[in-house]
Amino acid sequence: MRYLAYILAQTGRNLKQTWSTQCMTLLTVSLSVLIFAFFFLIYTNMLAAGEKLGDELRLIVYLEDEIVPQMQDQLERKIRGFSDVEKVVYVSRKKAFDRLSKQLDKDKDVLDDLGPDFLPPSIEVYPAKNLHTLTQIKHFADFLATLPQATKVQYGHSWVERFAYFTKLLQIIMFLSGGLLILTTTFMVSYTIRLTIFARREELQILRMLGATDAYIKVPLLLEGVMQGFLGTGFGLLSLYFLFTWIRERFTGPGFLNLFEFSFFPLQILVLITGVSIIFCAGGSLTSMRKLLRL
Amino acid sequence: MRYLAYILAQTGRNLKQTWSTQCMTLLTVSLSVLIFAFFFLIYTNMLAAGEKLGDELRLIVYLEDEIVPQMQDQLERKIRGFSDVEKVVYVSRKKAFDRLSKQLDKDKDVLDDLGPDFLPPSIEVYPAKNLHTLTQIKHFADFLATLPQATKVQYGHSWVERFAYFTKLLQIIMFLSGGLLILTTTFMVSYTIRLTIFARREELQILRMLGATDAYIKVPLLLEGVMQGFLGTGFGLLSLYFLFTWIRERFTGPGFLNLFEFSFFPLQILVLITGVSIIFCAGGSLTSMRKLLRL
Amino acid sequence: MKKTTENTPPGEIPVDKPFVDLVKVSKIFKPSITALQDISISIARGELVFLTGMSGAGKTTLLKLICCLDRPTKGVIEVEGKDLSRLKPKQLQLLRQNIGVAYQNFRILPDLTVFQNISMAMEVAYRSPTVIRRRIDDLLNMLLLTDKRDTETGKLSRGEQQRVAIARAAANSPSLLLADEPTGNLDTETTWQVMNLFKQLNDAGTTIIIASHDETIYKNAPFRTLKLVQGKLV
Amino acid sequence: MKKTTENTPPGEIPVDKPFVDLVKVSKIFKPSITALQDISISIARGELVFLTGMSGAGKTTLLKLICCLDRPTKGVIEVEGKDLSRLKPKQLQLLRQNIGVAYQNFRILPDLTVFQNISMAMEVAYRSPTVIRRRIDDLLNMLLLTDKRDTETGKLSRGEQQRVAIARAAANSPSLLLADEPTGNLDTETTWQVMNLFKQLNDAGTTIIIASHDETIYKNAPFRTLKLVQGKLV
Ligand SMILES: Nc1ncnc2c1ncn2[C@@H]1O[C@H](COP(=O)(O)OP(=O)(O)OP(=O)(O)O)[C@@H](O)[C@H]1O
Ligand SMILES: Nc1ncnc2c1ncn2[C@@H]1O[C@H](COP(=O)(O)OP(=O)(O)OP(=O)(O)O)[C@@H](O)[C@H]1O
Ligand SMILES: [Mg+2]
Ligand SMILES: [Mg+2]
Repeated sequence: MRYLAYILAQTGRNLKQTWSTQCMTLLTVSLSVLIFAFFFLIYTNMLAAGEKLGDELRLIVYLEDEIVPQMQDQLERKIRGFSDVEKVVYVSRKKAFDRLSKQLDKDKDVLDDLGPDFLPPSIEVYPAKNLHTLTQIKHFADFLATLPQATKVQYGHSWVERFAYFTKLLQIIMFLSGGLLILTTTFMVSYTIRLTIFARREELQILRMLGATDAYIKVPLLLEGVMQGFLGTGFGLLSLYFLFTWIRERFTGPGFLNLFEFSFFPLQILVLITGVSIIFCAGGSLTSMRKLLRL
Repeated sequence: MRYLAYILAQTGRNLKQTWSTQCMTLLTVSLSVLIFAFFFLIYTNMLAAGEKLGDELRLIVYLEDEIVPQMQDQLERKIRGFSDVEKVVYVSRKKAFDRLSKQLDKDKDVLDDLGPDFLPPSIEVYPAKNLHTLTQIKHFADFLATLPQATKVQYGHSWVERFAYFTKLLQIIMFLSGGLLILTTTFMVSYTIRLTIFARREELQILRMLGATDAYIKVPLLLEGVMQGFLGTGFGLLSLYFLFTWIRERFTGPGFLNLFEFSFFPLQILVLITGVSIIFCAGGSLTSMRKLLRL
Repeated sequence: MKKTTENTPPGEIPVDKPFVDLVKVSKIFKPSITALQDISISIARGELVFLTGMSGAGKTTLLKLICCLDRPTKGVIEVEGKDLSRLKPKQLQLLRQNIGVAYQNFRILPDLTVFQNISMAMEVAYRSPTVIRRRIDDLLNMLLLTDKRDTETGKLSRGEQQRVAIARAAANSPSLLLADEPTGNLDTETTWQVMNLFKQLNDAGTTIIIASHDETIYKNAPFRTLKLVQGKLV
Repeated sequence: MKKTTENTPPGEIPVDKPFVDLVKVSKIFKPSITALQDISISIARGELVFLTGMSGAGKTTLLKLICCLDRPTKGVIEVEGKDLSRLKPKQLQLLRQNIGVAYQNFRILPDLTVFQNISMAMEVAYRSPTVIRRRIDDLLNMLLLTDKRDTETGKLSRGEQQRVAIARAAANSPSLLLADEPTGNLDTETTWQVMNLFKQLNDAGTTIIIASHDETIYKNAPFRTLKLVQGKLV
């Protein structure tokens, strides 16, 4: 009982005596968590946004002639067998003609002379909306061209290519930045902890000399580390949340919200970030201290 | 002469004695510069890429009837008067027909019956490639619809909207991350410098007591700060350059390069970053020291 | 756990066995500074011993070896019958709680008050707050420091700091007390106050080793005096 | 600039004007510790003065005021005829180069060698490297520290550190030398070596103030002794 009381008292006293450095370390942790989590949030939302952006993509396979429903099913199966596909729509001559006339709107009378058969039938393939398949679109198009009856495959060639590269680049950038940030924040936090512990080496050494048990020295440091990790992450994530709501309120119109379901982390991720941060801070304190206490 | 020699000797000795902290501080500065510059680089390239991505955008203003060249010029002037525009192309009925027949390719014989006049003439407007105008595209389209002779304005409505929002979002994100990073790195570097100077307060105080002149104490610290800023930024930017070339070599196909002229900072920016970093490190050292030396 | 923080009952070790026993102890600092050479000393339970010698003779080094802040290059040191080189960390920590040391360079924390500095030593041994308060007030009273109780030690005069270091060493009523140059910064009057404290502790059974160059305190005293000359006992 | 780093020629100030002059100096520490009260002392050029008094009497505080490490609450202090409170930073720095102080808590850097610690004081005054080397070797020789020349001071015994502090204070052959408890950690033999150094410097014209509680060094000496009792001169 008294044991616990002393350790808690010791922790409290430490915090009180070193509050300014504690605050600075807390700020460091908070900022680190903030930029890391900010990045992570952008990354996850960006991926989702990238998918949405690919919605419009479809490949049109022009066919030699109308095909029977049985054949349609067979083709669809073949296509689905090659790649993950969201939707496959068969467009008959008639349907194609209707569309064109709708497009031409007022001028649709020009089509009257042609009759509904002048446009070729086609299959429209909507590939699955993930970046992986997007980047393989060319490959996919080549495959579609080999289908029986296919005469030509049309798709927003250059646009798709650009989009694919763009999203790929985004992915790489996010990945690298993420890595860089993790590295940097990890280093910064551990360096900061090392320095602050180092500033207290005299105190720790004296405790050692006075015969303080390992627990007496380490538990307060551990508690301190846990608190720093917890509070630091807490502040960091909280600021992120405010930033997030601010962005959402300030910058999203109806079309925007529609496009990006700009969403915050789920609880699990929050807990995970906090946990890792706590482990990191507490572990950092203990390992820094170990170096100082070789007595 | 001896004055200078002593100050240089003093600087050298300081560096030798505190090399481990110096290295850590250097690493901190390097990492800070690295992530900041990395971000900045991405930001500038992203803006360029965003522009490129907007290349394909055009607004088609369908006209009631063919117009004479004089009228074309007048319309173009009107359009340019409203907004920054890259290119305005007049497409006559004939030209539109030629295009369509080219598009239909093999099936172009279907058009033979129609005669070259069945498509309406149009003006194609390519807006200037900057994000600002992209977000105003809808507004622009509304204006175009009010032009004399205009019957309808067509453009990749939903795609443009999405792209505009996407780039706007990117811009916001980059802006916020940039701000956050500047804040964070600034704080980290200054905190680190503060801590390392603080670790040497005994030495500085003793120098003070021994009657060292201001120059004798400050010049070595200033030189140290300048060196840290210079080397730190140097390493940071160098790593960034390697990262940059690695990304470029590793991830860019021909289409990629084509799309993004993924380019490194120009010299001026490099010098600017280094300069700011040096000022920051040296200034940080001096202000931290000032607090310690109130004797 | 609490047992060893109190004086071990005399029955545990044979009374005739020395309380502190050094056998052929040498300490050589790298690269080749022989601070101590073949020192053999036996100090009985309850003894008060003076350790003298010129500056640099090895007094501090010897005390550091006894309180296990450093390890001898050669030789065996036994305290309370335990070989110091064989102690487990836990045992070592408990032993240290039972040895009070007034370091020559004090090793007190300048940011803490006198009270906090002394109570640190007692809290480490999990003494109760009331015991701590009473004991510290007693000690401060004896060492003429009562009015400095709540002053940060960094603001004290050197002699006052020295007495804080001594008070901390004596706080736990240790069974062994090592005082390294305890009166180096003290005037004659204060010196006698400190010596009184030591005698009082000694009367209560504490074994005391005092390293000092101050002849006035050991010259006519009825205690054994060990003299070190360049690391050798003479 | 270099002028003031050397001893000022005696002609500059009238010989009868005191070299160190304190007029009604008081020092009160917050909140209400009166460390010094109405102290008036005149010390002539070339004098050697002992300052004694109990622990906490105010000796260190007085010396700190003279070397301008602290400012008096009341009163005027003049050194070399200059009012300390009116000095510009630059003048103050030059004056400090000309006052050698051996602090009671040494203030030497434990990571630097003996040589580096002492040369620091001389480099600050821009002495030439050869002068520095010769002077330091002389001093170390006199203070029996020659074999510790390149040892880090953190590894020295306390008495050795004390002598390093004294050597540093004497290094620039200052016109005023303040020594605070210079023999607190020294045995009789080493004490006399240190006193010899002081006498030698004094013979060369250095004004010296020694704060000490060690009666043996000032009892039968032919020098003036000032005694402080609770911040007052008696
Ligand atoms: N860590 C160390 N490394 C190298 N030499 C050391 C170390 N510690 C002590 N010494 C040397 O060992 C010798 C004995 O030192 P010690 O501190 O025991 O002397 P001392 O008797 O306590 O002297 P003093 O009366 O001056 O305190 C000295 O010459 C000292 O320089
Ligand atoms: N910064 C300070 N704040 C508060 N009180 C102080 C401060 N410095 C000194 N004192 C007090 O002023 C008094 C005189 O201190 P001083 O250090 O001058 O004593 P001293 O004569 O040098 O004693 P010693 O012989 O122990 O070194 C002491 O009671 C001390 O506690
Ligand atoms: Mg010693
Ligand atoms: Mg003093």
